[in-house]
Amino acid sequence: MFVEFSSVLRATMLGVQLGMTLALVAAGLTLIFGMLDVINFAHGSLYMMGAYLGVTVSAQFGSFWLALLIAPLAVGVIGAVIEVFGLRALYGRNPLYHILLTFGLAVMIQGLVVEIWGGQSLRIEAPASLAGTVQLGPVEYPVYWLFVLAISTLLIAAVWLMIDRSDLGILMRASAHDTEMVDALGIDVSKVFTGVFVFGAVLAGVAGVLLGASRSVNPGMGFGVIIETFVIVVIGGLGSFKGAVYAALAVGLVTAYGALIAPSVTDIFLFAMMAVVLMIRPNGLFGATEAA
Amino acid sequence: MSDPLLRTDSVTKRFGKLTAVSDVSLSIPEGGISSIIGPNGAGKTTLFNLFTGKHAPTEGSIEFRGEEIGGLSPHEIVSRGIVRSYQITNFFSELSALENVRLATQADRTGFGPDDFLRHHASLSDAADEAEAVLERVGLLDVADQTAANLAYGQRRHLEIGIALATDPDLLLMDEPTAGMGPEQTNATVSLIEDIAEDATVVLIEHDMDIVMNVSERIAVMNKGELIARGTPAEISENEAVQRAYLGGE
Amino acid sequence: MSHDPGTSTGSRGSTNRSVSTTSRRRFLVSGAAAGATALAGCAGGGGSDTLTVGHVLPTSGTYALLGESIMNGFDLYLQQNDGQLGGYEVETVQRDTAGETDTGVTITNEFLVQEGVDALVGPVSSAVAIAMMQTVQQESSAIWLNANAGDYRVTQDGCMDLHFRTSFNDWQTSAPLAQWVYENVADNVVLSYADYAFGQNSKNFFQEAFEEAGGEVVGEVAAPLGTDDYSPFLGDIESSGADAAFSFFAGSDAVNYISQLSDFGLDDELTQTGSGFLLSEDTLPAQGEAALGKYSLLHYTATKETDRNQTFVSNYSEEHDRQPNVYACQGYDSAQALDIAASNADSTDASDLASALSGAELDSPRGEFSFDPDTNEPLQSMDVREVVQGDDGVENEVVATIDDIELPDWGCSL
Amino acid sequence: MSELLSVDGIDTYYGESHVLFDVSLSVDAGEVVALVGRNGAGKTTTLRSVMCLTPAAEGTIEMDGEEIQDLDPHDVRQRGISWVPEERRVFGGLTVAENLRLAARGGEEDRTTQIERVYERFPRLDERRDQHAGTMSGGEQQMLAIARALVGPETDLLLLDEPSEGLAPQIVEDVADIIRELNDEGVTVLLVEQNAEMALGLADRAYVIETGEVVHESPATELLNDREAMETYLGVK
Amino acid sequence: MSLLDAFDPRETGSSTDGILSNRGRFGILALIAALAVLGPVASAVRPFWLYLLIQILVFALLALSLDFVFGYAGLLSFGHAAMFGTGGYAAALLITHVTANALVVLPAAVLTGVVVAAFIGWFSVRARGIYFAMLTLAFAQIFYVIAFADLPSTLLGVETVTGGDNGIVGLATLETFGLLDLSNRMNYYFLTLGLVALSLLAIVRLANSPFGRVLQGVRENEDRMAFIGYDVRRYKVIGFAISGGFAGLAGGLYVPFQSLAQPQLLNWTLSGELVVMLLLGGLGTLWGPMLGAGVVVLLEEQLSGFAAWEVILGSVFVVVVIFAPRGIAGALVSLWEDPEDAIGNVRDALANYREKVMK
Repeated sequence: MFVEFSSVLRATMLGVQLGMTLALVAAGLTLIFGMLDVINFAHGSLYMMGAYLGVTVSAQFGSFWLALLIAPLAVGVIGAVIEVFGLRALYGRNPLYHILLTFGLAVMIQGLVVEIWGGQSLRIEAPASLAGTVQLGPVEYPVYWLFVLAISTLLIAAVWLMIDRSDLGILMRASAHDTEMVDALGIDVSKVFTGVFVFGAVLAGVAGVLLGASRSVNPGMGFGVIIETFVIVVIGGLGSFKGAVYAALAVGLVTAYGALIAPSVTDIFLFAMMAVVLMIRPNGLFGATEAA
Repeated sequence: MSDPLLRTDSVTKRFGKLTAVSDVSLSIPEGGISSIIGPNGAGKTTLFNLFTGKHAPTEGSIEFRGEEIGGLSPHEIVSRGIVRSYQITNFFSELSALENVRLATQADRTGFGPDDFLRHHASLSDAADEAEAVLERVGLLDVADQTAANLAYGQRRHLEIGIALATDPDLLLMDEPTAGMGPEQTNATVSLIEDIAEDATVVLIEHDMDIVMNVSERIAVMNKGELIARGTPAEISENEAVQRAYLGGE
Repeated sequence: MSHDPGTSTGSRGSTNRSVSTTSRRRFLVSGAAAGATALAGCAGGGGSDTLTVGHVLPTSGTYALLGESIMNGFDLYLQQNDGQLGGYEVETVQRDTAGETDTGVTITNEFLVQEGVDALVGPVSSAVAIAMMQTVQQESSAIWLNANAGDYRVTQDGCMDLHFRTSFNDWQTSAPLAQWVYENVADNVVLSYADYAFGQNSKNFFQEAFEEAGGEVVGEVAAPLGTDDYSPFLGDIESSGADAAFSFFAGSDAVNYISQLSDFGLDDELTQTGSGFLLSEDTLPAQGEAALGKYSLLHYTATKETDRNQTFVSNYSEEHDRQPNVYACQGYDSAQALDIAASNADSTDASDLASALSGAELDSPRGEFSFDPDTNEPLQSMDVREVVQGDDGVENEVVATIDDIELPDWGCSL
Repeated sequence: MSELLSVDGIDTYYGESHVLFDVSLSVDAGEVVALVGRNGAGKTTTLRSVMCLTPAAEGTIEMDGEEIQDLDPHDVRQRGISWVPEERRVFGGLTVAENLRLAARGGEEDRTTQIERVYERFPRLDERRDQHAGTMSGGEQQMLAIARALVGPETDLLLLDEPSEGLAPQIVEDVADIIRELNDEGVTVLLVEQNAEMALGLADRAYVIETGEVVHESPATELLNDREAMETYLGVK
Repeated sequence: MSLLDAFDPRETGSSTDGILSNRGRFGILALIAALAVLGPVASAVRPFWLYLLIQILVFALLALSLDFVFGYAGLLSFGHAAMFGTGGYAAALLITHVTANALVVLPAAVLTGVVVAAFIGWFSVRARGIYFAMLTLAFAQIFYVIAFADLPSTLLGVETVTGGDNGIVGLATLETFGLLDLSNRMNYYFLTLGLVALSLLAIVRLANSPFGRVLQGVRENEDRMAFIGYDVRRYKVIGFAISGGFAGLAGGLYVPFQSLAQPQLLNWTLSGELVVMLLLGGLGTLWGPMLGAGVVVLLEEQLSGFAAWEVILGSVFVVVVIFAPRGIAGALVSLWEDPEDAIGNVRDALANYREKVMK
């Protein structure tokens, strides 16, 4: 099939944007997994809460920017509640039980969303200052989408730097490696867990607000994003932020190009990609390999 | 001299940049006890891992009874008669001692025939009998029904040996079987090893030089992945390179 | 899983049709919905002086709004008639299908076997409707008022005397627009649609009619159900060079499609038209100004200025504090149809009700319509609407009404 | 000398498995105390219980006269107890500097001071600030593990688990020297060793633990010279 | 030989040795007997209950099949819907195009489950733990997409094979050479009950067979199993395939019963729900997950009478996992063993929760 250059360009931009926003969602999932082996089915719900709270805040105050600030913080609070009152009770048990807990939470949150906001699709009003399109070579591209692309890439870069350079990043990497040792060094790891969980929730919340103004906001989006992020986290290697970013980019691009080539089976490409990666590297791209 | 039981020819194993085993050629004749000694990190355990299929050699060949086994999968190597016991206890901690051993005696009695799916495992009575015999041999018959995780340290080490023994090996590779044992236990273990060597070839990795010197017929010394000496206990204790490796720094 | 117009799937790709994961079976013995007089259904309902109605509708998940609107409409009619239809006291039972096929079948079974309902109202989803056909036929114990599911195959494959569409079929919401588009908008179109049964049907019907009218289809773009980002598809639409587009998307797909079409500035280049669900009351608030100037076809429009409709709108708004939508109208008409059937038949027997309703005329808020005696499909006129700026946000304005539409019979002859 | 650590009658379990039976021992300020015994005797578990990593089910543990057995490990560290685990457990993916930074506490200045202080003591680490810990030799990793235990809150009591394990004889000497120096500077040490000769050579007093029970307590030299005890308990001939 | 012995003729009585204690086996036989009586009774009181019971049985069978690999052999399958769904589709296709004879349809469903599971298993056993789980999930989703997009029809160039999103509808009832009228729901109930009981028997038997023991060893210590001579991957693939056969049977029973095969049967949400059933019921106990399946099916039916029923359902999962660490089965066992201490247990659980949360 002949695909025009402009289509490829457009798909590439979408792919990168998708990749970066998905990386925002996946970051928390993979960090939490690295530290706690928690398979968090409720993580998608945090992303969804970001979008819904964004809808409410932006409608209430008429400001997208305020929503972008407040909603993720509120999602962070929700994340804290989930970690402290839910997950924490399960630490030390077979991590499989986290599935039951977080699955239950995801079902609960979905129910609550329908109760509070109803079942119909909503949308966050994008700021007027970002309305319109710009001409990028052969492609006319919405300013807001460029904004999402830029801001999510910046955020990911900032998180990358933070994990790579800052004390907090050192702590996070060390905790992913050996939590007990971190605890014995005098650091309250349960606070680290909460912190990282909240951090992941905030990032997911940011993604929710950002995408909530370019896509519809609906009660299915929580479960909708979860499989995709699982795929990302697994391809990247559980616990590896770096891996998650690369994998998210790959998933974003495959999704976008798949829509050009064979839309109805794009998901097959995704899953096949994951299967191939795991068959070559059974612990994902950057996953810890078992010591010999 | 008859053909050796196990022969390596220039075996090398690299992990990335690290060369764990470098150009090792040695042969182990059938029967008796051979020991491999060397400081920590000398590559002894890696060599065992190459023999048992945990790793494939990067270069070189490993022959067992004249047949290449380098790179075969672990179960294929076990079926040829090579088995190892571990330095760290590595068993089925939730199962009983008997069940631990029985899994091993069962191995060559089960396959994928209809019977293996349909009958009760306990009906493999000869496997169970044999497992009991093994437990008796390693001195654990009276704790046969205890969960492995609850066994005392010395018992665990003997169970570890028992599991390996239960596969009825021709060549038994034992990684520090007496580590951490008291003198009585050590003596019991040494006699067990000598007993095993009656009808199988044993290769020991051992730190306790007394044991090595007493039981071994042949000793190979490794340092930094290389084979630096081979010989009888008497030859080895005289060897200067060995002295250096043990006393000299890194 | 096919969802009808108005349904929306939340998320991208085909990984997650299901909105609510845990809803294989739902079971809801409810009191009547707000304001209704009917009491909870219980075992042994359906005696000779009561008429038991079973709502096979979603009340949770993304389809909740549709299911609830249908029930609200139904209850409004019931309330206006003192809880009676055709002189019978009405008992309603309702179960939540969550829009899932499997659950729909289970509930249908339950209603027919257990509750002994005299009438089924629902479902929302065509997949559920198609899956229900066999059970309804087998039991033959209730009349089926199909209050939303529009797949023509219910008539083509089922052709059941018990089945009455109080709503529409997918031919009606697409084909009749073709002539109008050809005459008023453009002689060439690109077709874009959600790639599932309903979208495919709508596309095919429109294409057939458009080509028959003399127009040319210059491109075709199928996006998976639940697509979040349409930009790869928008490129194909743009490069088709068409002057107009006809689309079938619904729910969150419609929101995403319309707003992204506008984000990318494509609506400057072509005129967007579509089936009514592309631009309906449940999507317009989220679509906002992106929807302006786009045309769609539907059998009911809340802003339609007929007395019958204005009365309905004010009654409904009073009761539910919001404007009725097309689903509410379909629910309302389902009650009305049952009223007519029961009073004409003077019986609660399913086949009596069905023969009494065959060919009957309804004075609906959408306008008068009758059931085609051959297919029990509604013979109704369709409104072409344009999205305009209203007092509170954007709204549909009827710009044309297409009357005397001849429906295909799909080989069904009752 | 004043009693710094007092372990009184603790019983510890791993899940169902009972590992320590009524273990009591004490460490006075300024001492080096060796805890020796065979593999699996319960030495490591004793340290883990002191650190509250595997909390004791029964009995009390006092540090400076205050009970600590119900604390969390990070609180135990705040009380001045520092743990150098078996197999060192340095963070292999982190650089030397990052390993130390993680353990350091207080404001930027305090932390820098703490870290520079250990760099002075371990010039070898200073040279390797930016090297990933996982790529260093065993001896260097051991140094890093000890250094890491010394930054952060003031270390009054150092728990050392098998510091000689897997090290070449010469390196073992180096480690022993470090322990001696630290003790001279006032750090109290509770040393768990498989290598009894090394441990007893360093220690003032020694406890022997066997299958979860303390079976012997004496000055270190006394035990070292008691050939029979050495052979019975430790298999040293 | 008594019926009890049929389960396990040479039970040694050691707790680590058998998958079910004698009491457990007796309990299960009693339950099956009770279900045999309950069917007709339920049907007499409320005909729909029979329908519900059949659904519960089918999902209990599915949960059982998953627990055999997930709980017993430690293979975390997140893709069991694939075998259930393909078994169901196989049944639907046979009924539509070939025959509705149960003696053909059900074995074909089993076979489909086995083949699909062997295929998925062969690829997936290379990875372990959660990676294995994600691979099974990925393959299952591929089957879902294939059914939803009706890829076979594109490949074969026919109008429809899987029926796309609508699925295959209007299936005829199973028949059995006229021996048993399966359009009669009571007969279908007994057929299902019988097959579920037989499957349970077979799986308990398998669990206690030499093969089952090897699987247990693999769960405990996969590497060591290889080093005492077992071809671990092969055992895992075969174990997975066997489990898939039972899942396929569940699909083959369910689809003709609902007279509907649709893509949702293959979706990950069903797999996820199954895992929830296992954890809720009690992993690795075989009977616990079956109970869990019943509880989930019933909860979904009953709870939705409340307005915010999803919130309630989710809360039930959360509360169970926090306060009943070993699932419903664990709670029942401890209640059975020490009924007097039930309140004490609750108090302990609460105290434990408080301590962990406050920490």
